[in-house]
Amino acid sequence: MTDQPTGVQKLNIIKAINAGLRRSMENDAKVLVMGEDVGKLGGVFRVTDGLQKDFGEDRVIDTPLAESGIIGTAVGLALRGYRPVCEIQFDGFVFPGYDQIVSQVAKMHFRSGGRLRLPIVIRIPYGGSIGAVEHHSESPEATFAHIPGLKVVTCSNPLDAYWMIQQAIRLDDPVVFFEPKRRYYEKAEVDLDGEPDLPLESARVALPGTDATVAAYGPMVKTCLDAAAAAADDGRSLEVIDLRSLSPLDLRAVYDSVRRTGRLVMVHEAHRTLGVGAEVAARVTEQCFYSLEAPVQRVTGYDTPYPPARVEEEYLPDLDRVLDAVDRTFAY
Amino acid sequence: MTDQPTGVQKLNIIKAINAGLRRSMENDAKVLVMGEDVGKLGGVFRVTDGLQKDFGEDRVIDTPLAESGIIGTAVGLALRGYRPVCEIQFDGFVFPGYDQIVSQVAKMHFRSGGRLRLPIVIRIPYGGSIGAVEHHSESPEATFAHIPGLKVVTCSNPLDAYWMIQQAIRLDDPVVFFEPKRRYYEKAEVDLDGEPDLPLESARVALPGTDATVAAYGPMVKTCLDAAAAAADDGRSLEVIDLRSLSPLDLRAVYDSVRRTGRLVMVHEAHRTLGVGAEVAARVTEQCFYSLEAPVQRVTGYDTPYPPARVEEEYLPDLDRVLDAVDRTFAY
Amino acid sequence: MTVETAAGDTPPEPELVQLLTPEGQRVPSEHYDPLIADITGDDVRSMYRDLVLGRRVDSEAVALQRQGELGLWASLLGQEAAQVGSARALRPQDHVFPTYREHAVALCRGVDPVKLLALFRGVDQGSWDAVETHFHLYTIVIGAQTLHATGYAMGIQRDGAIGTGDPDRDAAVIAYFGDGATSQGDVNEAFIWASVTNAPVVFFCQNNQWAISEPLERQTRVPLYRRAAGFGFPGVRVDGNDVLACLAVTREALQRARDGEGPTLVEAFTYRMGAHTTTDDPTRYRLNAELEHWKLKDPIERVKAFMVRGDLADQAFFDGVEEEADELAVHLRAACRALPDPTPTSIFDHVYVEPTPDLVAQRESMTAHLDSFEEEAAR
Amino acid sequence: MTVETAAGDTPPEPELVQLLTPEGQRVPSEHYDPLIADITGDDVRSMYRDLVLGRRVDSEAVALQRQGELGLWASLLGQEAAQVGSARALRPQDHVFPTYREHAVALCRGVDPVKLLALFRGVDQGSWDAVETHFHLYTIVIGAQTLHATGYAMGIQRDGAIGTGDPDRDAAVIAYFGDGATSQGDVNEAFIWASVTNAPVVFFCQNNQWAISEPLERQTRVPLYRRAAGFGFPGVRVDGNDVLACLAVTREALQRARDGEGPTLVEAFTYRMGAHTTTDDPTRYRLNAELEHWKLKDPIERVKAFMVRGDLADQAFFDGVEEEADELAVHLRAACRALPDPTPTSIFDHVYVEPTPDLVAQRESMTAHLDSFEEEAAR
Ligand SMILES: Cc1ncc(C[n+]2csc(CCOP(=O)(O)OP(=O)(O)O)c2C)c(N)n1
Ligand SMILES: Cc1ncc(C[n+]2csc(CCOP(=O)(O)OP(=O)(O)O)c2C)c(N)n1
Ligand SMILES: [Mg+2]
Ligand SMILES: [Mg+2]
Repeated sequence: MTDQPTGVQKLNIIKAINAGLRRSMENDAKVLVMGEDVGKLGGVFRVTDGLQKDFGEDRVIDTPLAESGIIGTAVGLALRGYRPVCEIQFDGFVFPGYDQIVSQVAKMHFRSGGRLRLPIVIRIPYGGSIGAVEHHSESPEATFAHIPGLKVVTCSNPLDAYWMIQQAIRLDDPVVFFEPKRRYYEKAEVDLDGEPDLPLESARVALPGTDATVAAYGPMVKTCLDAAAAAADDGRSLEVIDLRSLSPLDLRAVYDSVRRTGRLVMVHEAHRTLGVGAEVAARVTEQCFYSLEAPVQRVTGYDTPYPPARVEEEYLPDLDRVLDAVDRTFAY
Repeated sequence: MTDQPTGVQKLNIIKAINAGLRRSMENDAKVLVMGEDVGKLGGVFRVTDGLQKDFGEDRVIDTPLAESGIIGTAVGLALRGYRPVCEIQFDGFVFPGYDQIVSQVAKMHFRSGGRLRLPIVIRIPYGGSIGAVEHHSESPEATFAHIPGLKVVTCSNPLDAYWMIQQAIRLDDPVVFFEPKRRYYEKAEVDLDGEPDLPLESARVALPGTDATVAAYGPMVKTCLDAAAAAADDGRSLEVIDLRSLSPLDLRAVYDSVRRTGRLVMVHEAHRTLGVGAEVAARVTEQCFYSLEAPVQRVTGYDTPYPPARVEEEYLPDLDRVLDAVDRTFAY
Repeated sequence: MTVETAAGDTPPEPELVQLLTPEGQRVPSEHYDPLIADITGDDVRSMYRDLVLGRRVDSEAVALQRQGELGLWASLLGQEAAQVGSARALRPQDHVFPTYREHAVALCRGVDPVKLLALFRGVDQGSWDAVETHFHLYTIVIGAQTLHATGYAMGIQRDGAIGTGDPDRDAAVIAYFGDGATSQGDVNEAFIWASVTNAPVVFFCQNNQWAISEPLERQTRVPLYRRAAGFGFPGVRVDGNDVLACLAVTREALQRARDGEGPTLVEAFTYRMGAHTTTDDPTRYRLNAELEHWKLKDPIERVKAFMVRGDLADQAFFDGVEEEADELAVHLRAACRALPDPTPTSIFDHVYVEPTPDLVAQRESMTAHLDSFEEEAAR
Repeated sequence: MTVETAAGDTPPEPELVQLLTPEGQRVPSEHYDPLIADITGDDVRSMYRDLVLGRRVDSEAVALQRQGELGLWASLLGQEAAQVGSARALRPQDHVFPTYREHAVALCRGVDPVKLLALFRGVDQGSWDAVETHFHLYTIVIGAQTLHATGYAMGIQRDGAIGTGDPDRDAAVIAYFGDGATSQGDVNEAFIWASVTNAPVVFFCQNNQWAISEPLERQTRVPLYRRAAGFGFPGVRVDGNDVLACLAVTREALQRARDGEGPTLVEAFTYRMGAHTTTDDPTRYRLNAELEHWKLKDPIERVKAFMVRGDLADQAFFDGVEEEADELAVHLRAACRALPDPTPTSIFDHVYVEPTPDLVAQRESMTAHLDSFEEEAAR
């Protein structure tokens, strides 16, 4: 037994995921953590800090430097009954493992007629605004959410981080778990002993409101909440919805909201074309056709490669661009 | 000089692309063809038939069996001034090369501040309905169209095939070139000596019509034309638009059409969620908000892994599902 | 001078491990004979039977494909000895990660060959029970399964199921792949993983000298078994058409793995006698003379000659096996034709462990669409 | 018995190629001495200068990062000899494909170090002219550039620029990568491609013994240079802290490539003296004693000792180089701070050769958005 943190604690997302991993490993001896530098170093963001010390090198595996190998061996470990949690060091480095993820991980359950299960979690710190060099600030979630057989989720705050990682690990489906690295250090109170108040695959109303709906996920939730605060000062009430689950995409709360407000702004860091916002816009228009006062407005990263750090803030959606989009919906 | 076919010929898509490759290789000694089995065998679909015999092993390269290697060495060859045309044997086998495509090929021009160009064409036979085993029937175009820096195009008939492959090779941007393998053997007259009547990146009105708009690309264009013929028998006039270019997405003709018809059905084989149809629906709703009588209807492959061959026809969109969707747009 | 020897001036090739000549003569080997000392006449006869039945499953499947009953078939013709020899080296607790061509291995592991036909018919994507048979799903993406095998072997290590000395407990994994596959990143990463973790896995490469139309020299300029040394584990080249040699070499490699001594690469040097698959036309890229040359090394004929020579079987035995093969063929034909098509809505099953709301909705829309035809037909 | 020797019972390691001891003593070598017979005192002095300036660029960049002027820096500390020795072996027509740490190679190829700073400052992603300098862009995705290098070398072959005997025409490519990179599929695929095509490429692995926090044994259990033999080309291990040995070994390998004799793997055995990057904290995972041990093998000190010992330079020379380094540092500081930020709309440039309508529209919307602030401010 290791020192399992308990009680209500003020944690940032890193510490919350660490606590969630720790609890999962305590509860189930089959849970493994694997990836580059996850051992002694505790990962480049320290998300796995202390786990190797407490659970040993057999359960917290510093792997060779090869992402296809990380995912491919995780498949084998899962077939043997283990529950591997793979860390991909940064968003842009998941692609060497993309083939194993989309052609093997996503399909094994289906191909085997349901006989085989791959309870693998692939953790990916993602998104920008951290002043990094190339390949360290990407938002590739759409390239996973398009693939049947994968679940794709992302947390936006320490409480969700703590519970969602545990829920993802408990699930018998493979889960791609996106972590908003620009929010890693933001803190909140987490009751480590409670129960999650939402299923993994549910969206959450982060802020109720009446005039327009704003949907976002991961790092952009805080941006939208900030925008909502600013809008409130101007007398406009925005409802902010944290999607949390990108596949399956849970839009019930969005439909409800849009049927009340008639206006939706969808925000993400990923490129606009074929980003998650495209699917949200398409579905909301299908489901709320007669309620929409304006077409869904998308506030996203542009359709350019992620730019150099000195210009990334202009590339990324921010409070002003969100409010502009809200204004646009009112211009219809 | 090799035997360059000339005049007006009745060709299928395979022969048309072969003729286009041959002409490109004749015109520019820097054009190379590379991939698995492209040499003596002429590719598993014979698209490169006879090219190695005529242009030699230095220009038509049978590569080792590794897709990342194919794309990665093509990058080097392109930096040296060559224009490699890479063949990926089947859609499902592109993913081992996905990292090189999205992180290297797509970005080199941008990263270098425009100094370096990668005129690489990546040919991918795609789509289903050929009775194949796993990984041989996929439609992964959305995972490329989401990536800035890549152009993504697809042909639906021999004439387009002949010209588009030549235009793609001439372009200084990297192009992912999707070939509709279920239509490979359909024939049409091709004037080999003419000029293309459209830029590579333009959509084409395949059939003018007045009552509703149907947009499709690649293998689904014929399906939609068949549906339009059936609809005409019932007195309903469908306008069918062949998108041809998925990135950049040319929707001018679709907007024009929807502004007249008020109804759009978007058809593709790829999975529905975050398929190209999502982006089309989102953009059309943005641009034609007040013209739309009904939300854009999507007729697509389902959000399941591509199923076994004996049930693929039920998985794939067909004439009936297209007509059903047209009916749905009229129910609004 | 520390420059290693290049391809040109290598030391003489070590002999291919061979225990049976093409003429069926037993080649004595100080090293390998003890590894098959327990093999009785019964064992040889039973291996012969596996070889013949394996070949018959294959030829029957090719015929069924020609008749339109299968969408495709990847023939194992010529590779029976490599498959049966290596498969017979497995213990019940060992695990197999195949490509798409290991039909005779499947047979040895008790997989119903009708299930192989079902896959190539397009009815499903692998309906055998991998957990029960320890024979995992066919993998078509070249090389991907070598990493699964290595990960599985890492799991065996974690379960403490190596190096205990208990012959019923210590387990190993065997990964099958082709000569072409050795060029894939995944296979090389598997070598690295296995080496660094000392995982109990045997990499069994059937070098049939062709990857569709590409000859071996498009994948390597040195013999493949040598690849292993560079990764820090042993490599051995065995006559892949010699079932006894394949048995002995694989037994040794598997035992090393079970004993906790880590991975081995076995290169079974063989030849793809047929087309790559039923859609392939090898006359476009290889000479008939090559095929004729390899016919003389047929993996079944040499066992038969060995058995006749050593009085291990009489004509009645051979006739019996032939008869059994005929019966199997009849059964396969009938069973294949009787395979029911999947129901359309079955495609929504098993995408996830629990169906998602989206998929429930999509299934309903398919059902409504299909029902509309029935309604129309009923009218 | 044909089982290859396993990791345990390998033949004794061949000596590391070393021409200068850590104490600066020249080690004679029958094989390698002729390869550097032309090296004059001037050449040694000039190499010393490269080593010192390379290190100074590095330490200045680390300082600038600390001051918040750079987002990140990947220090080359300890690897100067491997980089300068190999870079000085290049001819003008050769080409370099680096990782993100080859700052001293860049310097030797005439890349303005300010451009290296610009990249790590986040101003651009590589603004040097790869065509002119023959020094390609930094590649951060581990191993990806080894395939580019191999493809480039295949292009050189097709241009007939190998094996002509013309020393100004025959060209080669050098690909840099680390010990960790050897685990990536791409690097192994590059080995295969280069071997099969006999491409004129030198794989130069700076084995600095760490991949961030992971020690060498997480990537391999045998010395890395041995990997090459399994792929059919020579591998050699050189003292990566010995600039002369690196020069000699790389010259030989490049010349083989230019002569049309194919690829070589050079493993430069060295040590990462600093953190992985400025965000890394190596005290979490490695012992200080290791660092202290390697300090004794410093790549610059030994050249200095060699020069003093052989009267190749006096104090004035050393002082002069120091002064030059100081000036370079002053220049770098000023030039780095003066680097203009990119304009926001510049992100739309060079996504494609010609801007697409979508990007034109997105650029316009950004401009309108930015203008709205100015309007607001103006009010
Ligand atoms: C990643 C990937 N690329 C391409 C293919 C297409 N393909 C199927 S089999 C084959 C050749 C395989 O050769 P080898 O590994 O020698 O096995 P063999 O078929 O000879 O048994 C190719 C290229 C594939 N299945 N997977
Ligand atoms: C594909 C990929 N995965 C992970 C990373 C993150 N990463 C950056 S450097 C590094 C270690 C590289 O080690 P090595 O190859 O030895 O080179 P060194 O940094 O020691 O020079 C890692 C894991 C990356 N850049 N690319
Ligand atoms: Mg083969
Ligand atoms: Mg290193």
